Amino acid sequence: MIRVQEEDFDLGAELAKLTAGNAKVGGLAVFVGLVRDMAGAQDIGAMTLEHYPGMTEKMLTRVEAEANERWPLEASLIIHRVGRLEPGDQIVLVAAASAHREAAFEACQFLIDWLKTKAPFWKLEETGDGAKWVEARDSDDTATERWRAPKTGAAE
Amino acid sequence: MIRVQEEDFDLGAELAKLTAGNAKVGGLAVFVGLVRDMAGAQDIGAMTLEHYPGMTEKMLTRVEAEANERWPLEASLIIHRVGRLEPGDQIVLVAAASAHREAAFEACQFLIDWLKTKAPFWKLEETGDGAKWVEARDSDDTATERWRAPKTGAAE
Amino acid sequence: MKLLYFAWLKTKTGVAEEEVAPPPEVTTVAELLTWLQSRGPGHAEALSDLNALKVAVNQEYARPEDPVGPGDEVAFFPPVTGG
Amino acid sequence: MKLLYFAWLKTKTGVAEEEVAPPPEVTTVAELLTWLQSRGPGHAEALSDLNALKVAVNQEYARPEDPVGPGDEVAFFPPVTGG
Repeated sequence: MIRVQEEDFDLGAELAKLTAGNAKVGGLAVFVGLVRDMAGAQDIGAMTLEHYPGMTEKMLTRVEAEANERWPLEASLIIHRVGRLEPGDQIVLVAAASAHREAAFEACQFLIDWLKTKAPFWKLEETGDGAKWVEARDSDDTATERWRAPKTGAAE
Repeated sequence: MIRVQEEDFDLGAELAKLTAGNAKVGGLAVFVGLVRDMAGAQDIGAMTLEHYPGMTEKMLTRVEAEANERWPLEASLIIHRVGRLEPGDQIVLVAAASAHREAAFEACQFLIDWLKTKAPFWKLEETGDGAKWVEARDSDDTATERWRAPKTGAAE
Repeated sequence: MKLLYFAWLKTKTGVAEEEVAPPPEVTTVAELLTWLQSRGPGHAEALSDLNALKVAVNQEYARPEDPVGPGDEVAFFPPVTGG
Repeated sequence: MKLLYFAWLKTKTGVAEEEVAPPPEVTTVAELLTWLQSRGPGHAEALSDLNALKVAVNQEYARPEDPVGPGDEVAFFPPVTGG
């Protein structure tokens, strides 16, 4: 399941729902992204997440389907928040459940790597010098490269 | 922090405590191991986890310290249950929080790979044919091998 | 044709969304970009650095040689930074 | 010397814990294993397959050539299966 929302999410409740009643799940891998109070060298107060409504949901749905094709998942979840967020706030939740931990971990990393480089979200940070758009990290592109397979449409 | 306990743990509460008040955390990677109702080809009803009291705590403490030396972690947590568990029950929680997701993921995988091959826990499964000790998986040893570094004592 | 601008492309062009009717010889993303750069200094500056620019046609990532037509939704944005 | 047995080693030897006083020529893990195998058929069977056996001396993993002495706690168990 994928969700794009302004509201915060209840991490424990979301994860409990994901595996509830499915005893085929042996491993659940989870990543939570949070707003840090340091971006590069400058303290930031808060940030605003902008996105491309429509394209975001379409791409998240597609990458989740791709993860489910690549790995034998019992459940998966992507929640990404938009709007104004403060340091310590949760930004994103990615989770993958499978019979074995290797598939769960790999799918979870695939989803977050992909999301960091392809999903149309942009961070506007409030710094001491005013608002500033965050620049993309090269290391994120590198992280996504390793998942590239000839067959995949979602990774393009 | 490490804990070995019979009681279940509240996943959401444990994770919330782990990052509460620390806005240096940008990423939290989590693995939860659960009792599957299928082990190999046989349905299992439940299992009992035995461990080596004393050695378990000593080794978990050491591997957590090792993870904190290898990666710049803001927080880490290992909870492992012992005693009788039923399908769907949580067995283990491993979590690592860091400024960046790469360190969080790597530390989390290091901890669970290590724990699966070195921490003195043994699973006794209740199958249709009676109780049976689970055999170790070769793939777990392979997973641990990749973390081996000349300097490490914890990996020995 | 509906155009959308996100993040600093919106700031630089001064618009979030606009309806345009490019001449018929504009048939690709690359030609659309060239034509848009002539619409004013904001557009020229925002759309000049092709390395820092991503384009989506009908909500799919597009390359310079990909086709665009009158009914399309075309979005311009910088490399993404979510997650 | 305190000996501990876990998982199926406990089932096969029939003991979880025992105090033993090996002769003074028993100074290594390998020698202790050989001596223990002579203590009865349960011990012989449990301790025969060295590939399936892990040994810890004073709660640290030990190799066959590692020393053991009178005050030590020595544990025998199969490859671990937690997590």
